[in-house]
Amino acid sequence: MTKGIAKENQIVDKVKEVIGKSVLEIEIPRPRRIFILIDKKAFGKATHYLTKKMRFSHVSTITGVDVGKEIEVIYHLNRGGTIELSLKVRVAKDKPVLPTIIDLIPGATLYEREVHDLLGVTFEGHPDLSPIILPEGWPPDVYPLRKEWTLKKVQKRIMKGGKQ
Amino acid sequence: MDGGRNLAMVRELLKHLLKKPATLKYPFEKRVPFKGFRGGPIWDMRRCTGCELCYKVCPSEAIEMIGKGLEAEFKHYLDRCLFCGQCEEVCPVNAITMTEEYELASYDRAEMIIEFKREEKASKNLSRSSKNV
Amino acid sequence: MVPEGIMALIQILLFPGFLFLIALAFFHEWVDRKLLAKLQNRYGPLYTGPAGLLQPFADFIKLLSKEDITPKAADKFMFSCAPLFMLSFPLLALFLIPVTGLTASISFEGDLIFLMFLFTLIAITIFIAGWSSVSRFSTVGGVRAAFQMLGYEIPMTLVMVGPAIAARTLSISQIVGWQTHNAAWFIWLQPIGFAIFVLCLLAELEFIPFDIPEAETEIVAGWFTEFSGRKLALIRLGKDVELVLAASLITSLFLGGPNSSLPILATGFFLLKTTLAVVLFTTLRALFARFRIDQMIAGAWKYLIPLAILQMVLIQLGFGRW
Amino acid sequence: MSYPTIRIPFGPQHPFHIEPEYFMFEVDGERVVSVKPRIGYVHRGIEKAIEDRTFIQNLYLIERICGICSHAHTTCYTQAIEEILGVEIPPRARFIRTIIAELERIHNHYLWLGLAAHEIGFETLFMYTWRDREIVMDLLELLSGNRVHYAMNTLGGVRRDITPEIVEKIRKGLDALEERMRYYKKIAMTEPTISKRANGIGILKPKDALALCAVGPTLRASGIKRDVRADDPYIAYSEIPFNVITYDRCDVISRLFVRCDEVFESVNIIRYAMEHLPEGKIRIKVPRRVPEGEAVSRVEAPRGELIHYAKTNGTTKPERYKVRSPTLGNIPSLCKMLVGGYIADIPIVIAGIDPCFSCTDRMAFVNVNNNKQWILSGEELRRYAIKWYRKE
Repeated sequence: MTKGIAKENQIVDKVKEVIGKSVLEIEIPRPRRIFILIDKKAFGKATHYLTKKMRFSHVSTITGVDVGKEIEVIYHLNRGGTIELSLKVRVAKDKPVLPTIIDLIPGATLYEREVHDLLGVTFEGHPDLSPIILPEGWPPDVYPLRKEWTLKKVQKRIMKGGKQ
Repeated sequence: MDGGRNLAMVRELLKHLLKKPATLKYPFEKRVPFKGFRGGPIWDMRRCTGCELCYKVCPSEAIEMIGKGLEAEFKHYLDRCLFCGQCEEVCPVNAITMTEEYELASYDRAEMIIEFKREEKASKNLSRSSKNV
Repeated sequence: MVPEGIMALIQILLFPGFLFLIALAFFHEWVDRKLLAKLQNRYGPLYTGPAGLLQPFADFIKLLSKEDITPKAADKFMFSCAPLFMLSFPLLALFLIPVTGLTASISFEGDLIFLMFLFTLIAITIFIAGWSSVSRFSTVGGVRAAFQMLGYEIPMTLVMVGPAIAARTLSISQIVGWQTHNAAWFIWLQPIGFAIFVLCLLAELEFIPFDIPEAETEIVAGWFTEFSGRKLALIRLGKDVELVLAASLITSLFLGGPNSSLPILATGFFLLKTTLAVVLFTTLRALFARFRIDQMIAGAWKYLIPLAILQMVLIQLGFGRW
Repeated sequence: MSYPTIRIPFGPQHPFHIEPEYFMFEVDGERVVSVKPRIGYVHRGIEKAIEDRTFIQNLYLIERICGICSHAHTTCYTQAIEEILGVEIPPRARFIRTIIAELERIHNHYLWLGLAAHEIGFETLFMYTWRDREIVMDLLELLSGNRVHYAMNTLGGVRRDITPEIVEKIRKGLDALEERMRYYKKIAMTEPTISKRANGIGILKPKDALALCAVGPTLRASGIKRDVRADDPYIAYSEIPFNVITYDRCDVISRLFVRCDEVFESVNIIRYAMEHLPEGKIRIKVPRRVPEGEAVSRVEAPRGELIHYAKTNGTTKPERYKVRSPTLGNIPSLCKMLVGGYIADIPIVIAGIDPCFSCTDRMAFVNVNNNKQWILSGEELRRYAIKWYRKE
C-alpha cells in the first residue's frame, strides 16, 4: 500500500515545512487520501497555504463531528479532482468559533451554514449565517447533531417549549 | 420565427400516427413483473423455526413476532415494509419468499397488517389473511 | 309567436346557435386531446363515452360541482365578470361566421372589423382576469397576455384584411360567397397570409409555442391560476369556443367556408374544414417548445409584420386577386 | 428610474419542482435581480437516524436518500465501510456494481432530458424520453428485482448475479437506448425552439464554476475536465477505458449535450464490462462489528461528485456519518447563473443542474411534525410504546 502514496508524502512534507509544529496527527490510509489534524492556532495559515500554494481549491464539503468535549470540524479539500485532503481542526464545545474560508473558496458558504445550523460552530466573517436546513421556528440553542441532544430529548424540547 | 422548421421532429410525429400507444390501459391491461421481482413477502409457517433473525434484521421494523420458538406467529406491516428482501435473504430455513404482487395499496391501515398464524390454530396460514390477496 | 320568430329563436339557441357551438367546442377539444395523445404515443381520454368522447363534457360538469373560491384581495366584480366575458365574446363572434349556408346568422357590411374588435376584447378580458385576481402568478400572466397581444394583433389584422381586399367586401359572408362563386380559396391565393394567420391564431389561442401567459412550469397557470369551480369551468369552455372560433375563421376566410347553399351540405363542409383546422393546430402544438415572451414579440415584429406587409403588397399588385 | 422590485416565490410547492425547494426571487419586471435559496423541506434527518441503526439497516436507509441515484449512495456507503473493515470485494462484484452504476446514469440522464423538455414546454419530447426511459428501468428490474431502489449493493459485494440471458437482454436494450439518444441529440441540435430557450442561458464561466466548487455535468459543461470515475477511480473504473465528456459553451444547451454524450459513454462502459466480466464469487462474509476508524469515499453520481465521510467506534452502529450530495455543491453556482436572467428562464436553469433535493436535505434531524402525526394514530402509538419499553 505504501508504493502508491509518493505524491501524498510530498504534500505532507511540504505542509510540515510550513506549519510543522502545530501538526498534531497525519494519516495516509490509502492512495489519494490524507488526514491531517492541526492545532486551531495554525488554522488560518494552513488553509491559506493549502488553497493558494498547494492548489487544493475545491472544497468537497465540511463535516462537523462531536467528539465529547470538543467539536472536530473537517475540511475535505480536493486538488484536481484526485487527492482528497481532510484537514481536521478541534474547537471547544462551549466557545466553538472558527474563521471562515469563504474569502479563499467562495463555494464553502452553504457548508459552513450547515455546520453552524447543526453543530453550533460560528464562522467569523461569514456574511449570512441564517438557518438553511432547519425549519424557521427552530429553537436557537438546540444543535441536533451534538451527542447530548438525543432524539427523544429534542422531541420533548420541541413539543414542550420550543417554538415550532 | 418559424424559419428552421426541423424535419426530424415532423417525421417522428407522423410516424407515431401509425404506432400503437406505448401506455397500458391499466387496470384492464396489467404488466407482469419480471421473475425475481421483490413484491410482498409471505411466511411459510410450516418451515419457520421462530429464530427471530428476520424480526431483528428488518430495517423498518415491519415484522412483529408474537410468541417464541415454534409457536411464534408473525404480524407483517405492509405499510412499513421496504420490500428490500433482507428477511428473505437472512432466513436460515427459506421460510420467507418475496411474491410478485405489487398491488398492495388499501384505504384502511388495518388491512395492511397481515397475520401469519400457525397450522393447527387457523386454516389460512400459507395464504394471506387480509383482503387484498 | 310568428313562426319566423320561432325560427330565429331556434337559429340562435339551437342549431347554428349556442347548443351546436358548445357541442362543437367539446368535440374539437376532444379531437385536439386525442390527436395530441396519438402524436405523443399515448391513448388520451378513454373511458368516458365512446373513445373518451364525453371527457371534455365530464370535465365541465366536474368543475361546475367544485368549490368556487374568490381570493380575498381580488377585485370581486371584475373577478366574477371575466369568465362571463371570456365565454360570451367568442360565442357572439361565432354568429358572424356562415355555418348553414353562404350567409351567417348576423351578417352586415363590416362584420370583419367587428370580429377583430371582439378578438381584442378577448385579449383584454384575459388581462382583466389576470389583473383582478390579485396573485403574483396571475398578474405576471395577465401582463404577458397583454404583451402577447401587442405581438400578434397587428400581423393578424393585416392578414385578415387580405381576403377582404381581394373580395372587395368587409363582410365575412360575402368573402365566403366570393370564394364559392370563383371556386378559388384564399389559401392558394395568399399562402403567406394563411401561414401568418395560423401562427397568430396559435398565439391568440395560447397554444404551445405561445402558451406564455399560462406557462405552467413558470407561473403555475398564469392568468387563470386563481379561478376555480364554476368560474374555471366557464373559462375553459370559453377557451374551447375560442378554438372553434379560430378554426371556423380559418375555414371561412381561407378555406372557402361552407361553399354550398344547401344547409346539410354546408354544415357538413363546415364541420369537416373546422376539424381539419383543429388538426393543423394540434400538430403544430406537438411540434414546438414554448417561446419566451421577449422572443415571441421580437419574432412577431421582426418576421410576421414584414411578411404581412409583403402579402399586402402582393395583393395590391394583383397576385391575390384572381 | 428603477421600479420597485417585486418578490416572486418559487416553491416550496411549485408545478415544475419534483421536490420542494424554495427560491425567493427579487424580480425587476421580467429580469431576476437577486436569489435567496432556502432548502430543508424534505429534511428527514438521515444522518442522525444513521447513528442509531446497525450497518445492515443503514444500507437501506442510505439507499432511500434519493430515488434516482440510490445505487450511487449505496456504492459510496459500502465502499466506505469496506475500506474501514480493510476488506476487498471480489472482482465480479466490482464489475456488477459498475454495470448497475452506469445503467443508473443512463436512467438519470433520460429522466433529466424529459424534465428539461417539460421545463421549456416541449411536451412531446417529454413524453418520448420518458417512454424510452422505461427500457432502462425494465433492465434494472430484470437485474435487481426493483425499478428504482435496486438494493443490489450489500457490505462485501452484490446480492444478485448476472446470468448470460440477462446479458443478452441488456445488450439489446442498450442498442435501443443508444439509437434513441442519438435521435434526441439531433433534435436538441436542430430544433429552433429548443436552442432559442437553452442557448446562452444560465451562463457559468469556468472561473466561477471552480470558485463556487460546482460538480458533475454542470462543471464539465463549463469546459473543466473533472470526473471522479477518471480522477479517483473506484470499483471497476480503473480497468474500463472511457473518456470524460466536456463542452465549453457554459450554458444550458451544453449541459444537455454533456449528458447526452455521457449516455453514449455509459453504454460503451456497460458493453465493455459485460464482455470482461470476471468469474468467481459475488460477495464475501463481512463481520457485523466494524473496527474503529474513519474513511472518506467519493463516487461520481449522475449529478456530480458525491462524498461520504464515515467514522466508526467499534460497535455495530456508526459513530458519525456525513453525506454531501452533488446538488448541494451546485446550489451556489446555480444562484450565480440565475441572477440577470428572465423569469421564464428560471425553471430551465434550475433544471439545468438537475437538482435532487431529497439528496440535499438528508441531513441531521427527524422532522418532528411527521412524528407527531405518527404518534397520535392508535396503531403507531401502540407500536411506539412497545419499542420504547423494549429499549428501557
